[in-house]
Amino acid sequence: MSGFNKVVSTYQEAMAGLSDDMTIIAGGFGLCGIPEGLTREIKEMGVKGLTIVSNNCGVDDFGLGILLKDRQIKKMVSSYVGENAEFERQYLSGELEVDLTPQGTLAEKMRAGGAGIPAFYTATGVGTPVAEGKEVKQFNGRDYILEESITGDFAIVKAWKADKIGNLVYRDTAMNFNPMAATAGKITVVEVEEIVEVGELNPNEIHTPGIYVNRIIQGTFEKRIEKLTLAKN
Amino acid sequence: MSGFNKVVSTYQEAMAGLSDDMTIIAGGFGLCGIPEGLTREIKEMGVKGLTIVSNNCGVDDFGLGILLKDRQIKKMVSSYVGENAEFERQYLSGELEVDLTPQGTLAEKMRAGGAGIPAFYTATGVGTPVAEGKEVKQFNGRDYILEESITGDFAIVKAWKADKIGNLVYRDTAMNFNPMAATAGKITVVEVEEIVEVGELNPNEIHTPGIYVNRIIQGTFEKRIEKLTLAKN
Amino acid sequence: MSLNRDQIAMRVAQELKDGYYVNLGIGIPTLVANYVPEDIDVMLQSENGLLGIGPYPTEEQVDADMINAGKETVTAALGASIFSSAESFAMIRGGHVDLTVLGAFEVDQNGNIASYMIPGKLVKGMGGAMDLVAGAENIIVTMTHADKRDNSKLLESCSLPLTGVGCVKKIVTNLAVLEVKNGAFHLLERAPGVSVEEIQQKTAGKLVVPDHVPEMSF
Amino acid sequence: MSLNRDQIAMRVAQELKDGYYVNLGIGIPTLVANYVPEDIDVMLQSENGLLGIGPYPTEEQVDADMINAGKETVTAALGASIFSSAESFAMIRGGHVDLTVLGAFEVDQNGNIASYMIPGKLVKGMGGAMDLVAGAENIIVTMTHADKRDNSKLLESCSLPLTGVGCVKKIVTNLAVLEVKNGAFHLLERAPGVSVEEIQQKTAGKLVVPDHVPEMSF
Repeated sequence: MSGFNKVVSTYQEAMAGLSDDMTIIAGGFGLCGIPEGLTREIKEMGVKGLTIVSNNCGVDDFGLGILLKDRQIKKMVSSYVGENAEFERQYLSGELEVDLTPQGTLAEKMRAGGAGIPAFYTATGVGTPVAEGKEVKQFNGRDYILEESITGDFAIVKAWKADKIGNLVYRDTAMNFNPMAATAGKITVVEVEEIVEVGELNPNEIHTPGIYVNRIIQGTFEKRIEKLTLAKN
Repeated sequence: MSGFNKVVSTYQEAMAGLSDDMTIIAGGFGLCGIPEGLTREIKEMGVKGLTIVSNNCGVDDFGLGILLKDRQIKKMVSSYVGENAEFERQYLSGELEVDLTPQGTLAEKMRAGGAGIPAFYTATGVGTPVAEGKEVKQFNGRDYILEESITGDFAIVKAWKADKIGNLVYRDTAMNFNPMAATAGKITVVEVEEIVEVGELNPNEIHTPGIYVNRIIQGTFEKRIEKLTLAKN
Repeated sequence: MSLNRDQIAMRVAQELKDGYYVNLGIGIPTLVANYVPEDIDVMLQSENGLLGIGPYPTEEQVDADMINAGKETVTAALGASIFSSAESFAMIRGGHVDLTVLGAFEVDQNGNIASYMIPGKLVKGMGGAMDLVAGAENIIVTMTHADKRDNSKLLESCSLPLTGVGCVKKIVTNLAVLEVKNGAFHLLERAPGVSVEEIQQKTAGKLVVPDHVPEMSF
Repeated sequence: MSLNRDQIAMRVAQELKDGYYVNLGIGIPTLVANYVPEDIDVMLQSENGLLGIGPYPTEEQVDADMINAGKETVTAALGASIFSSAESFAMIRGGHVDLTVLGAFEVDQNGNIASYMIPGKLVKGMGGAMDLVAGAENIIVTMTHADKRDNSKLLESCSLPLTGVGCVKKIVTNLAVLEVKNGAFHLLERAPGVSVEEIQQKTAGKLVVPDHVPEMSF
């Protein structure tokens, strides 16, 4: 399966080809299931003018938040961005563009982008600021707005396990946006906790088929917890 | 979990409420992964004027084909229907309406129906008879047609395993249209090979979450093979 | 007497039915999980991809890969399933969730809700709220009846940017339970010791008051 | 000499590249799987929800739950994945399949293809063909160059209802390999012993013939 071996050994190889002004689709929800090392590599590359499509933007010193300090991000497409101070400063000063997108619409825009569906109708956001400038159409007597899909030059994804040909398995709620992100990048790069041999994953339990994946790298993860909540006893 | 126990013990209970002129969405591809017993029950109920949304229509004496003899089906929405003679007779004589729908569009129509998306654009069928009467819109310089989603009064689904609260696992290519059908019925009825206790299925390996499922019945399956092909020697 | 946050949650919990799939928003709605009646079962949906939220973890159980939509560490309940954000919102948008409980800044007599944005302040985003209010058949809003300066939050027409249009069916505040229909708030119950007059005074939108308004019972 | 079905498949197999994800239609395209060059690997996609089609099963391996899009019993290859029809066509429609090979009744010089319907005969349906031709960047059509009465199937304009518009890039027939571009068929190769004249005679659409037309090599 030589032509299908997608494993790379350095973060440089993993993100090779990323350049200024590109669009990156990122998996993750809060700090859960985020491609930590790929994000650090983007910081080290120093590319600027990025559009990042991600539900959140990390926190000040972790996750996508680390790309803010050097002003690498031109625009965020997110549903919720209220977790860091530098973000707030850049946003309020107009240095950072933010396209607030309802969470379900964002997930569907990524899925549609990967699935060759250029646009879909949804009731989400009808009559709200989200609907401004969008086409409205009635189906069965209810109004819906037209939302266009999203694709990226790169997708950065975090999975639990990958086999060498890119079949992916996620773990618990670290799945979140990762499966859709994986489908929506021209180049999809996956950072995983464990790379296994081809044949070790049960074909019925694969969450993302390898056809969507271009590069795989073995990562190391801090897995920072954003809000530790414990059972009372 | 009393309020979540969805197991019924007879096919009558499983299909209770089905009446003339309803729309049924059925899982299955060819004779693979079809809800055999639920289909037989529909035959025995004798309901007429049905619209059936299913990729295929079984064969003469098996699968959805058995609903043809007593003229229970008014209309089929399918991508390929060429497997039985009675179908052909009724279709050519005008007794049976057929809405031929590209296979991927059909799958997406079911998914969209279950996901609250009333319509989506696709390039599939542009410039062909499928596009007749449909809205055309350009995105990035390419034409796409608007396809509306499908929901049913009932969905009939075949799964491998279900727990008692309706979490489903499919086996091999018997998955096919079943996951989308499961989301698109007002009442979703699932016929399974094995019912297991709640907690036996790994939450990360569930294909269809129980929220979509209303009734579960333990079935018995013939699993007829349509085209037996064997390795040579 | 005006209800506290837990009492509001307790009253909302009375709306739960056995077998309900429920999405609870951040804040008071989350507290509802603590007051599910003992004789019924509900499954809690978390929009980041978990159906069947369990209790908070012990220190040994804590797992960074298992969080709820509020980004808190949680566990999975018995019978839980885990899925992608696209699948999660397919459930929500497709109307498969039986009940959604969420907070708001304002609601109005036409069922509109404003809950995500105060112009001039930082906009942090709507998260999943717009999808939830657009997708749910059955929405309960929890909030205080009026702000700290006694300005009503139950208005003729929302003044803030909307999260959703014509979607709120029921409101549980610190003072009352109300239904929203036919362009008015209909008073169903009052908090123990709270007068109809106080509710009238603190409701800016059109309020329909029946002859008898029972007190909530707990 | 005109190629037989297996020889057409052999010639198509030369178009495969190491690491390609390929969808093979029913008929001659299916035979391509038998001629994958030994030094490369490809993965075959079956639109009913299998990526990584393996060989036909032995009698012991036969499983009604494991079929291909032609409804034949198959096995799963090493590294296969299994998924729903919606996911399968997300792959196809989204352009993730590297190469699609399918048969046709007619193609024309503008890359249109007619492959699913002959008016007056029974319409059995397009199956996944319309999605495949709309979604693939890279489509090879296999067919005989002309029908049994020597009527060309490479036309100026398709006469039958279309499966897709402007999508065919390459054609491998029993007589030739042709590229479709700029409103014409461009002759790339001829079958061993077949003359350019015969190809010209059996091509009704506009045919561009270069000075030298090499014979196919196997």
